[in-house]
Amino acid sequence: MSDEMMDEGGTIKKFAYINRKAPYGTIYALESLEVVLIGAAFEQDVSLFFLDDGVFQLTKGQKTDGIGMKNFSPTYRALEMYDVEKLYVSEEALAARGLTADDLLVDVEVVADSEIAGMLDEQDVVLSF
Amino acid sequence: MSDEMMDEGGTIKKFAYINRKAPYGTIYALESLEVVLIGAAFEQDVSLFFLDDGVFQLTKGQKTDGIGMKNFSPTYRALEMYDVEKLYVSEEALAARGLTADDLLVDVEVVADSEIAGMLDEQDVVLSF
Amino acid sequence: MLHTVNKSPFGSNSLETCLKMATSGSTVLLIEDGVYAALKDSSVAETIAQAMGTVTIAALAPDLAARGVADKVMDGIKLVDYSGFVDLVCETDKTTAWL
Amino acid sequence: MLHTVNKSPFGSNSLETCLKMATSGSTVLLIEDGVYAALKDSSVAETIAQAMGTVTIAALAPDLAARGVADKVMDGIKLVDYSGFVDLVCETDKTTAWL
Amino acid sequence: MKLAIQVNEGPYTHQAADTAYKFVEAALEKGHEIYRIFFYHDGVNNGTRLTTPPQDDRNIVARWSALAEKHNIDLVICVAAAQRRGIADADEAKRNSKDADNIAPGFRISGLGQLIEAGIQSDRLVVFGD
Amino acid sequence: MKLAIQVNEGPYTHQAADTAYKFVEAALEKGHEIYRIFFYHDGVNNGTRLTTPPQDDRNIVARWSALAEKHNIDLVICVAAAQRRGIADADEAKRNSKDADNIAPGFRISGLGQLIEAGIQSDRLVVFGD
Repeated sequence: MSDEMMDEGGTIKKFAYINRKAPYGTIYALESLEVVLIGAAFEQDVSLFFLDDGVFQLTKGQKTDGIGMKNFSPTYRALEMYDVEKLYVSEEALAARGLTADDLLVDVEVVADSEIAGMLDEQDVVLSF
Repeated sequence: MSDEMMDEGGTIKKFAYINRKAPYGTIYALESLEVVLIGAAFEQDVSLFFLDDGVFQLTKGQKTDGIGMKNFSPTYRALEMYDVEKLYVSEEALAARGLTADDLLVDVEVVADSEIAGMLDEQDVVLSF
Repeated sequence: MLHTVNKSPFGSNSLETCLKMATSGSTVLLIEDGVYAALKDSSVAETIAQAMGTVTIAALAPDLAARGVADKVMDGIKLVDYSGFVDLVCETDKTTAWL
Repeated sequence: MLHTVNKSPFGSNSLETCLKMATSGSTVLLIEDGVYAALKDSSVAETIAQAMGTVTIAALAPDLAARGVADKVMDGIKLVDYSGFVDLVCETDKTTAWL
Repeated sequence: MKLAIQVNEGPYTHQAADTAYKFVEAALEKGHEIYRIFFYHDGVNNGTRLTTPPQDDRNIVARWSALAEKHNIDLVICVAAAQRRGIADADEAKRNSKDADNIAPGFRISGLGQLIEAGIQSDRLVVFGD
Repeated sequence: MKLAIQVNEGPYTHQAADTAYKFVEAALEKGHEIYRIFFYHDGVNNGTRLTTPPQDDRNIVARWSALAEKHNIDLVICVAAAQRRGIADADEAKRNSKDADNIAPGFRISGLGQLIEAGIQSDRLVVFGD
């Protein structure tokens, strides 16, 4: 199906995924990631933004055995293989939560909110989770 | 069914319903009210607490035609007929929302949060919505 | 850009984050429980008043009416119906939902 | 009384309201996304530290571990597993959920 | 002790159903009685047998059914909430002229009175929701 | 204009499904094209024909089906989200060895690619959620 679609348009749009929710408490983080993975086949210009509690999706050392759910955090490390390489994390969101970039399991760009605001302005399609 | 139940125990417990959510945006307010109505048949000692956005459930003049949903606010006025008469509203919650008791469609007791805290301590069963 | 906010500002941080992300000239449309942010004399009224300096604040009138607060809306807020909501979506280059 | 809080304190007002309603001697158990309130050096750490003067703050350890923050918990927070959660429910006269 | 449980959210979307399950498991291990588990709001969606979660994920619905069978637990789905959300047993399907039902084994559909009654009859009511 | 819609929450529990419906109705009246409505997360629960809402309430599912038929709108339910939550058409039911299906008329089940494709092909994507 995705092949068909790509032949059809050829359009390249800037897709932004806004992640504002923590993992496990709700499914939004996981199902957002599923969209990103499927979306990668469409070869669009993709950026992921982690704002507010969304930064918690990227914390190192998640161990989910105790809650009986699958730890999906390693998938963020695999995004590079899908050519999803633009991951932006809110500097203010990290600071408010007592976290630094060292606490995150993948290389990201830590950016001030004011800068993120400008980057969002440049997008074509914004998906919110 | 309710007759059976009442014969069975004869126990009277203090039931508290905590309403913290606004109406219409989510269904919790409506489905909380449905529990109160059914629960009335059990002749327990019932108190309703309206905290945070829960105070919005009681605003006068709700007109829901435009959103295509049923206006269930008149039911709060009918609670008296079900012998549900203890309605407590957080004073601080009203004030933060720019509301006063005059904005509410039913007679309530406006109470300080500190006092509500003490009243909750006296309850036997607390249902949260 | 059009931003929509559907959460009460008293219970959630969605409005706060939206206002941080809404650049000058954009429009913020309050819908569903988000319309409570339009109330005058509330604890967030000052925040909204300040935001009006750089962005347009709109609110979905049917949602205000449903909640019984249509006559409590602060000055300067643009009221729209669903048709106006569609117009806002089409007039702006894209829509971002702050959930 | 036992109070449970399952929402992140950074996105919702549930913890704030819970702490207003928790009288002296009661226990507040952080579960699910509520465990983020246990983080040291966060913007709510001071609020939690103050609350510890009058109430016991507990957190569900499996939820902390799942979220990768087990080693970032501030001092003075009581850690429990599901079995300890059950004990807290039984030791107190009733449980109130702050959703 | 006699414990009653209320589950307010559907499976997978919110952790409430997971936490409730883990809590119930722990309570049973400690020898407590689970008087009833009442599913309300979107919680009624815990009781559909049509779910097919990914193979490497937990099966929340099947897990409830197995627990109920093993420990003889009363799993009650609120009828009013179920009608709004499309959860039906054979009787409900017939009454509402539906051509199919979707309730999972071990669950039964009943009224809100079952929640109040659980509050009255049990020593503690614990609510899991969102 | 060509508009795509994403609905992330189930019927009744959150207003998202209502707001999305009203928005789509208004857009159609103004002559816009609805390229697709994509149901994700709990939004997949908009597509079950087993709901029986109270007689004095709106029928959210039937309303979508009627709108789709009248205006020939593509109502797509995400297959992965649907499997987790128990929404199945005849094919899905067969593939997953279920004895029943519950999809409502006018809905079809497909992959997440349909969401991305809608984002690419339409002029605007509007998300309704919680």
